Amino acid sequence: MSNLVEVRNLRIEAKTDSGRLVEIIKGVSLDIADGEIVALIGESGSGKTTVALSLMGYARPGCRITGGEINVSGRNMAALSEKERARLRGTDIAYVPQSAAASFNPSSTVMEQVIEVTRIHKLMPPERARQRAVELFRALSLPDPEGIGARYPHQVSGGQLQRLSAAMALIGDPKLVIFDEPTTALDVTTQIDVLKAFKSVMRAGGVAGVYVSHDLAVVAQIADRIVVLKGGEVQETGTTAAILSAAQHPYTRELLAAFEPKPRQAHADADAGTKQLLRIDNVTAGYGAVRADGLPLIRAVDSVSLVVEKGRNLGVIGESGCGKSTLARVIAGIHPAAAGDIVFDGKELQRAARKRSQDQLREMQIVFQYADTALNPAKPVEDIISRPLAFYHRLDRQARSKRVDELLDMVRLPRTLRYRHPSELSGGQKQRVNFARALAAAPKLIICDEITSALDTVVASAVIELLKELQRELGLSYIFISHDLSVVEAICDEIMVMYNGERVEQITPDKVTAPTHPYSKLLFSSVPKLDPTWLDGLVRDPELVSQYGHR
Amino acid sequence: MKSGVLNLVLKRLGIAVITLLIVMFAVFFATSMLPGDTASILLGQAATPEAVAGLREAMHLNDPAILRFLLWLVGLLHGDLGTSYANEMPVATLIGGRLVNTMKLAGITTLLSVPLALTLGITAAMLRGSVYDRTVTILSIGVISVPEFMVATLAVLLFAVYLKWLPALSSVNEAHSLTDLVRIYAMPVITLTFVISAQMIRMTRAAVIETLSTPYVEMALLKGASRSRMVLRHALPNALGPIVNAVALSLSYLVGGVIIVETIFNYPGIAKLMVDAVATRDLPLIQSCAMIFCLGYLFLITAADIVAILSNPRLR
Amino acid sequence: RATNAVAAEPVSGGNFKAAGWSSSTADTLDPAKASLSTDYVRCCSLYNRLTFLDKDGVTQMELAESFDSKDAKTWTVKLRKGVTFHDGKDLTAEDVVFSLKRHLDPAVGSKVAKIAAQMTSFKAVDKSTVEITLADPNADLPTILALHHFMIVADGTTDFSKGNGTGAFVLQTFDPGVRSVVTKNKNYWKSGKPYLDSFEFIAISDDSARVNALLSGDINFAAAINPRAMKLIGGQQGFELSKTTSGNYTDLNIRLDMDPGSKADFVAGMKYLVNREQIVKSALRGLGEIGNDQPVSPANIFHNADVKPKAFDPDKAKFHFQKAGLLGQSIPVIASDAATSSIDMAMIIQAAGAEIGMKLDVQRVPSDGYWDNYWLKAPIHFGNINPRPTPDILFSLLYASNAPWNESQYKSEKFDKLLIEARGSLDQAKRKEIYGQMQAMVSEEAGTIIPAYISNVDALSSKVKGLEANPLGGMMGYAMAEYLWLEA
Amino acid sequence: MTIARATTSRRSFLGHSYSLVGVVAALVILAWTLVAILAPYVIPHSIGDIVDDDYFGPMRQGLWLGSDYLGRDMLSRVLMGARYTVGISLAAVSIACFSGVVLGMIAAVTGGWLDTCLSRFLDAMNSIPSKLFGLVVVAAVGSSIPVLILTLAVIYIPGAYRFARALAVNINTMDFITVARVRGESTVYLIGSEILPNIIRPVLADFGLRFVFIVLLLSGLSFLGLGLQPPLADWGALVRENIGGLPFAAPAVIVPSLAIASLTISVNLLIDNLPQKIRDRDA
Ligand SMILES: Nc1ncnc2c1ncn2[C@@H]1O[C@H](COP(=O)(O)OP(=O)(O)OP(=O)(O)O)[C@@H](O)[C@H]1O
Ligand SMILES: Nc1ncnc2c1ncn2[C@@H]1O[C@H](COP(=O)(O)OP(=O)(O)OP(=O)(O)O)[C@@H](O)[C@H]1O
Ligand SMILES: [Mg+2]
Ligand SMILES: [Mg+2]
Ligand code: NI
Repeated sequence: MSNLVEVRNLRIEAKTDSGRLVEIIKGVSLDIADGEIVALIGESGSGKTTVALSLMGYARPGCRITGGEINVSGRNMAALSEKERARLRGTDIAYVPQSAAASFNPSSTVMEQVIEVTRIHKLMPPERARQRAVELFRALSLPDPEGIGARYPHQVSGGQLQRLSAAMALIGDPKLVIFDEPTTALDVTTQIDVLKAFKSVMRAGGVAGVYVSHDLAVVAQIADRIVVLKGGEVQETGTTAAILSAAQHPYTRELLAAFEPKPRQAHADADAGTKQLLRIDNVTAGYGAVRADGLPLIRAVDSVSLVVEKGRNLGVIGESGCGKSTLARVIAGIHPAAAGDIVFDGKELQRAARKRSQDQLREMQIVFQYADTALNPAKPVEDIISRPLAFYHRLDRQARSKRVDELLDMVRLPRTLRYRHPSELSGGQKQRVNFARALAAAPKLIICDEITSALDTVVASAVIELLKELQRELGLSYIFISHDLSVVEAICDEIMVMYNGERVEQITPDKVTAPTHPYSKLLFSSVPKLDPTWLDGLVRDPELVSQYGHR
Repeated sequence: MKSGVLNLVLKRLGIAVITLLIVMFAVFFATSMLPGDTASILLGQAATPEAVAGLREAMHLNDPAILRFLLWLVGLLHGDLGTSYANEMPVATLIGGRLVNTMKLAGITTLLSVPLALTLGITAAMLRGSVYDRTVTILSIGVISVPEFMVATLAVLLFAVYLKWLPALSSVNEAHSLTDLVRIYAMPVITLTFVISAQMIRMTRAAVIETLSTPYVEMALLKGASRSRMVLRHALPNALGPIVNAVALSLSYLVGGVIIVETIFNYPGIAKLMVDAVATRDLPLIQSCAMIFCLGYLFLITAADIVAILSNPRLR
Repeated sequence: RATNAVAAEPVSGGNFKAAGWSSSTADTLDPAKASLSTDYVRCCSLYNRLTFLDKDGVTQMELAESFDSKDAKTWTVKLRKGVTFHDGKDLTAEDVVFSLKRHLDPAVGSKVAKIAAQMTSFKAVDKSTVEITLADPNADLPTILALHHFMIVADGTTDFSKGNGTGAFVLQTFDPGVRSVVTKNKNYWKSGKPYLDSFEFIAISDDSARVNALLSGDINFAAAINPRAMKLIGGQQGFELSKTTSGNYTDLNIRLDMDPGSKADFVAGMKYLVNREQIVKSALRGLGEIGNDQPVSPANIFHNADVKPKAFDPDKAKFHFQKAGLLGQSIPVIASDAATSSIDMAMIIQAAGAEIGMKLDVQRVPSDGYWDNYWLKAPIHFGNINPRPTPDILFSLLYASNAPWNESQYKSEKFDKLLIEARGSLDQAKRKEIYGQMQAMVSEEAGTIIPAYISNVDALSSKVKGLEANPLGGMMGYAMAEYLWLEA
Repeated sequence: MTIARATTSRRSFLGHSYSLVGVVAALVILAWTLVAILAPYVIPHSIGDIVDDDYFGPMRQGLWLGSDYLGRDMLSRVLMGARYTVGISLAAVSIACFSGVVLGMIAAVTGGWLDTCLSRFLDAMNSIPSKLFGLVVVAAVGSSIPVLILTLAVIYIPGAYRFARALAVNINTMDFITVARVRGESTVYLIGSEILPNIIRPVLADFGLRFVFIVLLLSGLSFLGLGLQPPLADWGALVRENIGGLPFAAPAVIVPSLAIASLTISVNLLIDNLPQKIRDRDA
C-alpha cells in the first residue's frame, strides 16, 4: 500500500425516521499520499463533511457506513473496533470541525481543550503540551498567544475559535489533518495568516491533509490535488493546476465559472427618484455595564451612520469582531442601541424590537450569522419556513405548503428537505433554510449576516441571482454583511468598511480597486486569487500589516 | 469574576431571607387557619369550655395570634426560638439534639445515595436504550413506587426479624462504636436511598442524554477520547445545572420529609417533631421547625443555583 | 394463649425496654397533665397514688394507709409513714394537699379538673393525716383517687422535668416525644421492689414496627399490638401475649338534640343496624366483648349482666328508619383514626345500611384536632372512652344532664337523681342495684351505641414475668414497671 | 453519536413509529384504564362487604386475591382502587405539570420581576410542609375529590415549575428564540411552539416521576381525611391499611403494591418510548 489514505467505493447511508434509507455517499474513492493536501470541493450538501468524517471511521448520528473500505496507513477504519479507532483519532488523524463555535465545550478553558489530545493519548507532559500550544497559537497569528488559552470559548471570537480548533488538531502531530471549512469565519486579512501557518506546519511535519472548502481561491493556495464532489459522487479528480486551468467535468467548470460573479450592472433606475428606506444616525451600542453617560462599557458599534435607499444595497465589510453583527442586531432592534436614531421608511423606529409594530417588524428581516443556532432544532424545516407565512400573511395550510415549496426552490434546496430537522442538514443547507425564512416574510429590507459563507460558488451565485431578481421584482433592499469581497462587490451599490466599531470608509464597488483608507487598502489587497502561486508570492505593505493586522 | 460570584451569592442570600419571611408568615397563617388551639388540644378529651378558657388565660394564648407571632420574630432576631406551648421547654432544647440526628441521617444518606444515583444515571445515559438502561429505569421507578413504609417494614422483617443482622430500631443513643453506627443507620439509610435516588437517577440520565448529543461531545470522540472521558469531562459538567437541581430537590426531602422512616425506626429526628408541633398547634415550635425546613430547602436550592452558575462560565 | 405469667420467684436486675404506641412533644411528667399512655407509664414508675386498683378492680391502699368517712362527704386519709421522695424529702400531708389542690387551678390544665372539682377543701390535719371535704357525698372517693392523674408530688413543685416522686424508679433521662429512662429507686418504700435495674420507655406509633421491634429483640415489651399481629407472635417461640379486657370502648354517638338523632326512630334503627358480633369478629378480631350500649364493662363490679346487647336486625332497623322517614337519605357519620377502630366500625355499619337502602356517608376526618373539632359536636360521630374505675365517674362524666362530655346530649332528670343517690350511699348492694338500673336506662334511651368493649393485647418476651391484667388498662393499668422482673 | 443511540427496534403504523416496550407499557396503562372505567360493573363483591371470616386470607376460589384486614374481597377493592389511583393521580399530575411547566416557561421567557416573584413565591410554597398544607385545606374548604386533586396538584406545582424553568432558561438564550421575538410573536407562541418542543423530553420524564410521587402521596392525604372516604380506597391506601399482612406475605398487601408498580413503571416506560411522528413522508 503506497498511499496514506485509500478510500475505495465508500457508501454511507442515512436512515430517516421512517426507517427509509437514503444513500448520501454513493461509492466514493480517493487517495491521499503522504504529505499531500487534497481539497474536497463541491456542492453544498454533496457529502464533503460526511466523507471527511468517514476518514476517522465516524458517521454522524442517523448515518452509517454501509460499504467500502477506508484505509488509513494500512488500517481499515470502517472495520476497526471502537477502541482501536479511538487510539488513532487525534494522533494519526485529526479533525478541524466545520462549526468551530459549537465544537468547543463551553465549560472548560480553551487551553484544556487544545491540549486534551495529548492527555488522552499520553503524548507529552501537560507542561510541554501547553508550551507547544502557545507556539501553535503564535503560528496561527492568534492575538495574545500566552493568555488566550486561559479564556473560555465564549470569550473568544468566532474567527479565533476556528484557529484554536486548528491548533487543537495540530498538537498531536497527526499524519493526516482534516480541515472542514477552516477559514469561513475569517476576514481575508486574517485568512492569509492562517493559510500561511497551515502551509508551513504541514510542510514542516510532512503532514497530509484533507481540505474541505467551497472557496476555490483558498483551495488554489493550499491544495496539491482537488476532488470535486456532487450528490455524493466524485465528479473529477486532478492536480490543483490541472483542475483550475483545464477542468474536464462540466460541473467543475460550472463551479469555476461561478467563482467570478458577474459584477453588478448599474442600476437601471439608479437615478430615478431614490428614496431613503433606512437611515441611522450616530448609533452607538455595545456590551457590558452601562456607564454614567448611558453608554456601554465595551462599544462594539461607535457612532455609526448609514443610509440605505429603496431598491439599493449596502455592503458591510470589515475584520472579524469589528462590530458588523452587532450593527445588524442594533438595526433589527434585538440589541437596542444606547444612542442614536433609526428611521425606517420615513418613520422613526423604536430602538427595541419589542416596541415596534408588527408591520415594521415584518418589513425588516434579519438573517442570523449562525444558522446552527437560529433554527429551532426541534422543528422540521417546513414548520420553520411556514411560520412567517402563517404569522404575517395568515395563509392557510395549503397555500403555505405551496409557498414553502417555492421558497425551497428559490434557495436551491430539494423539496424533500422540508420534513427534516436542522440536525439532518449540512452547514450550507441550514444557511439557506435560515434565508428562506426571511424571504417568507416578504420584507422591504433584509439584513443578511454572512448568508453565503457556507455555500459553494454555484449555489452562492444562484442565491445572489435570486437576491437580484427579487430586488428587481419587488424593490427589495439588502444590507449585506460578508467577509467575501467578491460577493459584496457583486451585489452592493455601496460598501461600508468598518474597523473596530467605527465606519472608516464608504465606497462604491467600481472603486474597490482604489480605496482611500489604509485599512481598506489592506483588506482589498488580501482577497485571494484563483492563482495557486498567489499566496506564496504575496507581498503586503508591512506598515499596514503591523498597524491593522491582528493585535 | 470573583466579585461577580460574591455579588450573586449575596443577592441570592437577600432573596432567601425574603423567601424565609414569606414562608414564616404563610406557616403562621396556615397554623391559625387550623381549628383548635394549644389549650384545647392539650386538654384533649378533657377540654371543657371552662378548662380551656382557664388554660388559655394561663398560657397567654388570649393575646392576638399575630402579636405572639411578631414577638416570636423579634425573639428570633435575638437568637431566641421561644418556648414551646405544649411543654414549656425552650424550643432550642427540643430541637437541638433532634436536628443533629436529622443532619446525621441526611448526611449519611447523601453520602450513599448521591454517588450511587449519579453513577447509575450516568451509566444509564451512556448505554441509552440498552437492557442495562431499561433495567435501571424499571428498578428505580419500581423502587419508588413501592410506598416508603413498605420498604422500611420489609427491611425490618428481613434484616431484623428473620435474619437478626440489624436492630429493628435505630436508637442513636446506643451507638458506641463504628459497627454500632453502621448497624443503626443501615436500614434507615437504605430506605431513604431507595426513596430519593430515583429522581436523581432519572434526571441525571435525562440531562446527560441531552448533552451527549452536542457537537463538543462529538468533537471529544473525534479526539479519541474514551467513553468515560466524554461523559465525565465533556457531558457531565454541562449537564450539571439540571442535575444539581434534581439532587437539591431530592435532598430537601431528607430534612422534613422523613417522617415515615423516623416513625418506623423510631429515629428521633425533626420531622416527627414538626408533626407533633402541628398536632398541638404549638406555634413557636411549628415556626422553628418550618424555619429549619425552609432554611434547609433554601440552602440546597441556592447551592444548586450557584453550582449551576459556576459550572457554566457563560453565566458567571 | 393469652398467658399470664404465673408467679414464680422474682429475680432482681435487668434492663427493661418497653414500647407504647404514642408519644409527642406534649409528653409530660406532670401527672395532672398526663394524657397519653406514655405519660401514665412514666408517672406510674416515678410517683405513687394514694390508692390503686388491683387486678380484680378492688381498690387497694398505696400511699394512704386508710380512707375513712361516715357520710361519704368528709374523708380522713391516713398516710403511710417512712415514705421519702427521690430527693430525700419525707412524704407529708402537705404534699398530698398540694398534689390534690393543683387540679382545681385552671392554669395547671388538669385533665381531671372536672372530677377534682367535687373536692371542695383539703386540710393537713397533722404530718400524716389529710382531711378532704366533698361538695356532695361520694362513696367512690378512694377509687377516684386511684386515677393516674392523682399521683402525689412534692409540695410546691412547679418544674416537673425532674420527676421527683415517691415511686419505684428515679428519673435518668426524659426526652419528650422520644424516650425516657428510669433507674431503680434503692430507697423504695415497698421492700424488695422494684426488681428491674432500669426501665426504658419509648413509643413506636407504627403497629407493625412495634411488633417487629419486639420480635427482633430490640424491646422486651410491645404494648397494645394490632390484633392481626397475634397470629404472628402466637406462632413464635419466646414470645407471649397478655390480654386485658377493661372498660375501653369506641362508641357511636348520635346527638339527640340534632337532626337526625332527634327522631327517636332513627336512633332505635341505628341500634339494630350495628352488627356487634361482626364488629368484634372483624374489626377487633375477637379481641373484645360485645357491648350493650352502656359504659360499665363486665370488668367492673357494678356491671349489670342483665342488660342484653341488641341483636343485629336489619329488618327492624329498616322499619324504624322508614318510620323516621330517613330511608334513602344520605346521613353523614364522622369517624377518625383518633377513635380506635372507628373507621372499621363505621364501614361495617355502612355496609349493613347499604343492604337495606340506608345510605351512611362515612367521613374520615383528620385525627389531628379530632377531639376538639368533631367529638361531641357533629350530629353523628365516634368517640373513644378510656376505662374509668367507677360507674359514678362514667355516668357523671358522660351521661348526667350536666355532664361535660355528654356525647349524645342525653338528658334525664330521673337518671340525674339516681346518680346522686348512688354516689352518696355507702351501701354496696343498693348502689349496685341503682347502677344496674341506670345502665339499663342509658342502654335504651341514650344516643350512644357501644358495640363492644375493646380488649387490649400486649406482647412480650417470655423472659418477662410478673405481668397481670388490670381493669385500668394494658401494661397492668400502666403501672407494670414496678411489678415486672426479667428471667435470668 | 454512537454512544447515545437508541438501539430499540421500532415499528411504524399510521404515520408514527412505535417501540415494543412503549406499546407494552401503553397496553398496561390502557388495561388499567379500562379496569378503572368498568370496575363497578365487574366487581364480584361490594367493596364494603365483609365476605371472609378470616383476615389476610390467601388467594382461593371466590376470593381470587384473598381478603383484606377486615375480611373484604381484595379483588373488588383492587379493581375499584384503580379508579381512584389512575383517575385522581392522572388528573392531579396533569394539572400540576401543566401549570408548573407553563408558569416555568413564562417566567423564563418574561424574566425580570415576574420571574423573581413567581420563583420566590413557589419556593416558599414548596417549603411549607405538605401535611400542614393538607390539614389547612381540609379545615378551610373541606374534603371532596376535586379538592383532593387540586391539593395534590398544588403541592407538586413548585417542583414542576422549578424544573421547567431551569430548562427553559437555557433554551431562551438561543438565537431561534430571538428570531421568533423579532418576528413579533406572542409569549404563548414562544413557550408553546419554540421552547416546549425542546424541553419536552425532560419535562415528560419529570411528569412520570411526579406521577409516581402523587400516587403515593394520594394515600397519605386520604389518611389526613382529605378526599377519598371509606370504604373507597386507592392502591396506596390499600397497601397502607393492609401493611400488617406483610409478615404473612398476604396478597392483600402484595397485590396493590404490584398494581402500583405496574402502573407507574408503565407510565415511565411509555414516556421513554413514546410513539414518534414520522416526518419523512417521501418514502
Ligand atoms: N441524518 C440525516 N438524514 C438524512 N440526510 C442527512 C442526514 N445528515 C446529513 N444528511 C444529508 O447528507 C448530505 C451530506 O451532508 P454533508 O454535511 O456531508 O454535506 P457537505 O458537503 O458538508 O455540505 P456543506 O458544504 O453545506 O456543509 C446532505 O445533503 C444532508 O442533507
Ligand atoms: N455578548 C457579548 N458580550 C461581550 N462582548 C461581545 C458580545 N458579543 C460580541 N461581543 C464583542 O463585540 C465585538 C463585535 O462583535 P460582532 O459579533 O458584532 O462582530 P462581527 O463584526 O460580526 O464579527 P464576525 O465577522 O466574526 O462575525 C467583538 O469584539 C465581540 O468580541
Ligand atoms: Mg459540511
Ligand atoms: Mg458577525
Ligand atoms: Ni467564504
